[in-house]
Amino acid sequence: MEEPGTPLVAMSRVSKAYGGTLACDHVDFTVRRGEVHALLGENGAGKSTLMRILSGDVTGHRGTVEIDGEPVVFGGPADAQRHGIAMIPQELDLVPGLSIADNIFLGREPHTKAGTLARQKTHRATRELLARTGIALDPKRAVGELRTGEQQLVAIAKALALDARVLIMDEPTSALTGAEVERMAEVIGELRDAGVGIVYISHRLEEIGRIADRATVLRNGRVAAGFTARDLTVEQVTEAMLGRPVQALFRVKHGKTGGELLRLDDFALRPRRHRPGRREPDGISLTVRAGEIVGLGGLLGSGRTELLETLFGAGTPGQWRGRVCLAGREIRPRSPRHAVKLGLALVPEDRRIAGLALDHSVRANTVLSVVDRLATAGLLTRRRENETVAEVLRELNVKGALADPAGTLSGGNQQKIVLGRALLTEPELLLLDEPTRGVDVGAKAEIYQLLAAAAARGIGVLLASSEPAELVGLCDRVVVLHEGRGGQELDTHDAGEAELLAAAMGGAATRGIR
Amino acid sequence: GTTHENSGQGASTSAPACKGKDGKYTIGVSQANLGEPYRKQMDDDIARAAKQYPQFTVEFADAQQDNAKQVADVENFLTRRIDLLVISPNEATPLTAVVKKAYDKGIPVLVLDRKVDGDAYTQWIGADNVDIGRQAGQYLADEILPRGGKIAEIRGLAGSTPAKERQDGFAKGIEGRGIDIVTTVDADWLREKAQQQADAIFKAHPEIQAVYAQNDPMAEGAYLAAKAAGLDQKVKFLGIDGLPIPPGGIKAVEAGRLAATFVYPTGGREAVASAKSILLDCARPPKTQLLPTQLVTRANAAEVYAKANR
Amino acid sequence: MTATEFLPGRVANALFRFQSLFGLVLVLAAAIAFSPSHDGFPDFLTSDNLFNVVRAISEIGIIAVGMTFVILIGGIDLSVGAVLGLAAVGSAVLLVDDGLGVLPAVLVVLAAGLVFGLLQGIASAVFGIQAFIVTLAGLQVARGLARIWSGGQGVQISYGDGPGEAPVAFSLLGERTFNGLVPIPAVIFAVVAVAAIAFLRTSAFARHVYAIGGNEKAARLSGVAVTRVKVLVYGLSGLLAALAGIIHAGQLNQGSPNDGSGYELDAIAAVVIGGTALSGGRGSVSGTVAGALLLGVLNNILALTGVDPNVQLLIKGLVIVAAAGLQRLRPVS
Amino acid sequence: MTATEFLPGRVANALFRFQSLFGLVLVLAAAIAFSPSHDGFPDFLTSDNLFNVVRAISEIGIIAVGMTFVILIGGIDLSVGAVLGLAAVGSAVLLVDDGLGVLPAVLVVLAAGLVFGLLQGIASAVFGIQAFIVTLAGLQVARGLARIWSGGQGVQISYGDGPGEAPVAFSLLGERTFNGLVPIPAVIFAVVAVAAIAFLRTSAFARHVYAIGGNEKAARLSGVAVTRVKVLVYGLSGLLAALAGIIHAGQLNQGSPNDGSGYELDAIAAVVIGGTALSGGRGSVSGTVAGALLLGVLNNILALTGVDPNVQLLIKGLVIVAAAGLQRLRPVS
Ligand SMILES: Nc1ncnc2c1ncn2[C@@H]1O[C@H](COP(=O)(O)OP(=O)(O)OP(=O)(O)O)[C@@H](O)[C@H]1O
Ligand SMILES: Nc1ncnc2c1ncn2[C@@H]1O[C@H](COP(=O)(O)OP(=O)(O)OP(=O)(O)O)[C@@H](O)[C@H]1O
Ligand SMILES: [Mg+2]
Ligand SMILES: [Mg+2]
Repeated sequence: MEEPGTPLVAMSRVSKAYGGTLACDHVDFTVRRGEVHALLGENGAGKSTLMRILSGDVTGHRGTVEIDGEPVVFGGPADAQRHGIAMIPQELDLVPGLSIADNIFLGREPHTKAGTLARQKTHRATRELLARTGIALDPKRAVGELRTGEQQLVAIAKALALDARVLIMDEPTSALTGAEVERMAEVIGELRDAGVGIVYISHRLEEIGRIADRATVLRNGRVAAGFTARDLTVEQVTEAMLGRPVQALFRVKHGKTGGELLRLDDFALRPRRHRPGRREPDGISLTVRAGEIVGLGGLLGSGRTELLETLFGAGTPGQWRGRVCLAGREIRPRSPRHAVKLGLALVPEDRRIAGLALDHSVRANTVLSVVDRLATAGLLTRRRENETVAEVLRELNVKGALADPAGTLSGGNQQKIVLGRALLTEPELLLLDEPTRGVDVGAKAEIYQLLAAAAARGIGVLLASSEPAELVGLCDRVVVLHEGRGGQELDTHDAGEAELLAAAMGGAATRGIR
Repeated sequence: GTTHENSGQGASTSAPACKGKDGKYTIGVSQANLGEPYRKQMDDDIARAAKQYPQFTVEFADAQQDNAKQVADVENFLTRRIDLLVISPNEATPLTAVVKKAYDKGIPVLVLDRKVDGDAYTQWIGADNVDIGRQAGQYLADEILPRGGKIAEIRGLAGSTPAKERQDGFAKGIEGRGIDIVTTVDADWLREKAQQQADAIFKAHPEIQAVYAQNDPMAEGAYLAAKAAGLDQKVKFLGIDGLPIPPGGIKAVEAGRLAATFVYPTGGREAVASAKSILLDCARPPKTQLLPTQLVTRANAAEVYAKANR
Repeated sequence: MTATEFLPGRVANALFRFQSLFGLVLVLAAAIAFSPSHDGFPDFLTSDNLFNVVRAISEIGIIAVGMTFVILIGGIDLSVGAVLGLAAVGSAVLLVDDGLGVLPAVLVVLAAGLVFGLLQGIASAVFGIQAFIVTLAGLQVARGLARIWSGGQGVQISYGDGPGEAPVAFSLLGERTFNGLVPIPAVIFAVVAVAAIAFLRTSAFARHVYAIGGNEKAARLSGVAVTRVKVLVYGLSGLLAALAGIIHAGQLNQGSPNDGSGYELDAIAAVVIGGTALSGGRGSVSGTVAGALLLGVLNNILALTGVDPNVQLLIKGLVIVAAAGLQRLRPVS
Repeated sequence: MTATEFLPGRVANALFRFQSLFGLVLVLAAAIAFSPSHDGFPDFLTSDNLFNVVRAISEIGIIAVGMTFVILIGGIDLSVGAVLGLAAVGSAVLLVDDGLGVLPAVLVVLAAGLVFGLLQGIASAVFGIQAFIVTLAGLQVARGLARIWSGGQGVQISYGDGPGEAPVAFSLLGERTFNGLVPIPAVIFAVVAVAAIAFLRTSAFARHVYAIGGNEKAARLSGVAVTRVKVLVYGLSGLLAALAGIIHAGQLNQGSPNDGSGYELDAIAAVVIGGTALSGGRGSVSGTVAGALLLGVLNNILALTGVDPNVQLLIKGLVIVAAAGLQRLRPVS
């Protein structure tokens, strides 16, 4: 499949600086027709920046970009799209208020002869596009009500709609579970055969070998290595990414756990007002012991997030059924504040929507949960604050200064801040929703160690994840949810990813994937 | 309010103020607001009258209906050491202190239209709102509804002094004449508001025979509403102010839209005249100069208008 | 974050439109109940009165339509009331003093309003100055211009074909039509509203408006000309304010520089009561029309019943909050 | 997305504080340059005049401090001007008609303002009605109450210890202090401002305020009592508006129900010129103070140079936009 002639895209000696940081530093990068080129690197390596330059989103860079050997300069995304370049941005940028169809054709709305919008046409086209990505959704539904995973598929459909010659996918699978990833791989295959050049960014290294033809690794904005993806091992890439090998990504499970901390008996929520697109808990039983890490598995939309949100007092208001006990006492958090008082902490699913004030400093974001405690007579001293935060940054080994706006940190480091803030409240029970979404393998390893340490300190952890490897590698037990109901429970000492996927699918197969 | 043993009195015997015929003088005019035609007219009258005296330069300030701003306006005039202050207070009490301050500094102060408390000013020039209200009432009772009847009253801005005085006076005027005010609404002196209010009035009380509006713009607004309701011939409209300008009440009476209006003189010309006698002639004008009002009907409208613009 | 972010778009919108209508229905019911009546028939329901209501709101309504667009993109326009005054003065001066014909005069005034709006749009969209402050300043500028242009006094419009008289055609704006029933301003308002509703439903431009209000970055990444759309929207708002000003002049037979003050707040109230979120991205002109009608009916019935003016203020305030409260399902700005 | 989103916080903030000062410095320079002068000394710089400036802005300034908190949480409070009027009336009535002592009267009025604010806070934070509309209605309600309470007329305050006379102590608010140099209102404003600055810098509550403005959902999930904080902030705004109203009454020896109208817009302008983003989460009281001073100096110099009042409107509008333009680096709401 090596093909002579000029490559489809040739970026040479591209550099981009943000203030002090060199996001990209003399990067050479090419994409050929009909190939999938994986772009790898730790958080903050410059992957997104490089691709946002190619897609016209970021400007003011140095170096040259050539399409079919023709040098081009893009004023904005529209320019790039005219040259057949489409990008699925990392932070899914969709308009919540608009329908799926409107989102997909935003900026390029098909007209009738009368000059009005051609509804039927767009809806038909939308259905076809969604079908290609493997979901069936009503084109008229508002995107805001979709699950993050579904939104990701819509974003993919939106990119497909451009019939691009170059398709850039920035962590398209970060919110998808096994099944959807499979489907994605097929779509990518079709596109590749159609001669499209694809750039594929992901932190799920195990996908790479299956999906990509070539891989380029960035480190600190520079090209660190190139592989042909076929003969690529996770260890190799990891080492290339981090500059050092990662020993033991996952934790060793000692199995020593304390007494029962959290217990759900046939727990269900009757929402006061039904929120479409929500899969509220509907009969879930599980337990978490002190010092134990319990995973929540399941397909897209199986109700993991809702369970965690509800337990934390942040879910849909409504009636509780069944029992929820913390350390033997029955609890019913009225609000997140109440939940925190009870000794719970939540790391929400979408750090940009629910986790951080992006243009506030790392300091402000980190101490937020404990300013009350730090204060004496309601007043804080900067010193007290700085010491606290500095300690967190040190422990979690965050790359970023106290005063940097959180928005300028890389995904992994942002995630660590949210986690650090949760740990500051010294919770008994830690609720984690997709804690490593978009986090690089190095940071992942560190986060896993943090969680292991937390567990070792006797904290109970309930962790929802869409990444089978994570569930199996990190958790003592995994509870698989289907449509808000507690399903099978797997002991990860003997069960592996295969069983997990089977359990999830099996449960779904009986009811059909929604 | 408090009456001051006015220390300023001596000072204001125009000793420092008067530099005689060949002096140069800056006159500061502090106007309560420029939103009401009447007050804009006052400024214009002053400006026009002052043209005759090359010695005078007049500067205007607009307090935008804000007592505090008007205090600041006067303070600023003091900073700039004006030779004479003409002020038409937004309200009496709030301006009293600062006017006294100016007066005590030896600056002659001419207070127009609305008095300040006490007597720390050189001269007050104005008409009597209560009296005008009373005259309006009497005219209505005598000429328009001699056998009594039902009317509506449209008030100016609630909480403003003239609105109250013109209401009280009117009440006196119609006392015991069998005239029944079936409804009273506020229209903030504005034609647009009056039109909308009157729309509703004519609906709720089609039997109404006359409308007393506390100023001409509101009377005109009510007239437009009546016209829309086809009642413009049946209902009679009374206004107040009678400004001698095209959009003013006199023209409206001449055109037959209003039955009558009552000239509420701005005192602009008189103020300049007093300024002349104080500054140029070193004379000492009387403490108060009460301006006569005048009834304007279709009969005399044209001539009143001409006279006012002569 | 509130529940409705999760209602399917159509249902939600239907529900909202119902909501804003709901408030209107309540107020209407109250109006009929409390209206004084002659020979058993409530004054409120007489055709004359109903047309008074719509005439009274047509100016606010027309402004509110433009305001809806502005608020949909997450902006705000405080200058509309002053622009109305400026346009009223402009029409009067051009017709009377400068002796222009009706059509040229109207076109000049509309153009002026458009340009004024575009300039504000440029200041806020291109130079990134907060719309609130830009249009607050715009308010003062327009007011100042109006006073200077008019010489500070209202410019009286008398009709005829002599010098200093306006063409009789213009007086139509003060008249009623359809055998003396419907006031012309109401007709114009209806036309504007219907056009805007259709436009918002069917045009691509409207999609861009919603997109900018919903997620500006996403709109930009999708190739929407964000800046241009914003500028045009402010232009539209200025244009409609000018149109309302022309009607205002026709209604009152004069252009007075101080007219229209405070209209911006009524217009915004109508938009919000109509269920448009000040945070942008969600809302409809139909809701705004309902909101404007609600305000009009409220003013009318309070005047009909002759409640004490000060008490009227209280009642109005509380009703407005209550009406807006019916919108609480939608995202809070 | 704007450049500074990515400047390190400290640098950015320093820069911003500099910015808002920058505008002030420019206007000051202009003031000195254009000021008329007597015997070679610019009138603007005379101590008397400078004190007039600070006194003139004290009330707006105090209101603007509260407004800063409200805007930091992403809200807005349009009722402050009317609450000022209500408080002025209240002080006058309680002192004169009800013959209360100064302290009780002041406390009652402050409490009333606080409660009024809290109620608005509850309506917007608890019931999720948009703050703009809640406080717009609040404006009307406060105005109505003021007119009813005052009987529709300004209530005059005369001093003495007879019946119907207010304790002389209250007249202090009209006085100057520090051997006749500094006006008391300015002193009060200074105290309020300094306290607020310190509070915003050092209190845990302030951290919550910023967090809510920055990302409300994140704040809630971090255990911040979002609703309570919001309600309290509106309460604070009402309290400070009442304080300004008391001063207002003392300054003018009268409580007029119509006073303070439009003050809310001046206050908001001061806050925005001071570099606080209407979108919330970023800003400072020090900036607001600078903004208020800028407006005060601008008004003063325009008056001193005796520019035509209508032209003044134009100039003010343009300067305000320009001053706000100096803030364009910060995130645009
Ligand atoms: N808008 C911005 N302003 C300032 N710095 C930025 C900006 N965007 C990115 N950076 C910095 O540039 C570097 C590269 O960021 P980029 O998002 O490209 O990394 P990435 O490889 O995509 O990381 P991740 O895997 O977490 O997505 C990081 O140090 C980041 O902090
Ligand atoms: N952008 C968003 N804004 C607000 N809420 C969202 C958003 N995306 C998803 N949600 C809500 O979060 C809930 C969980 O969605 P999510 O994407 O977590 O599904 P999932 O994690 O793939 O499946 P699961 O329910 O098992 O977590 C959904 O009910 C949805 O309503
Ligand atoms: Mg990235
Ligand atoms: Mg989830």
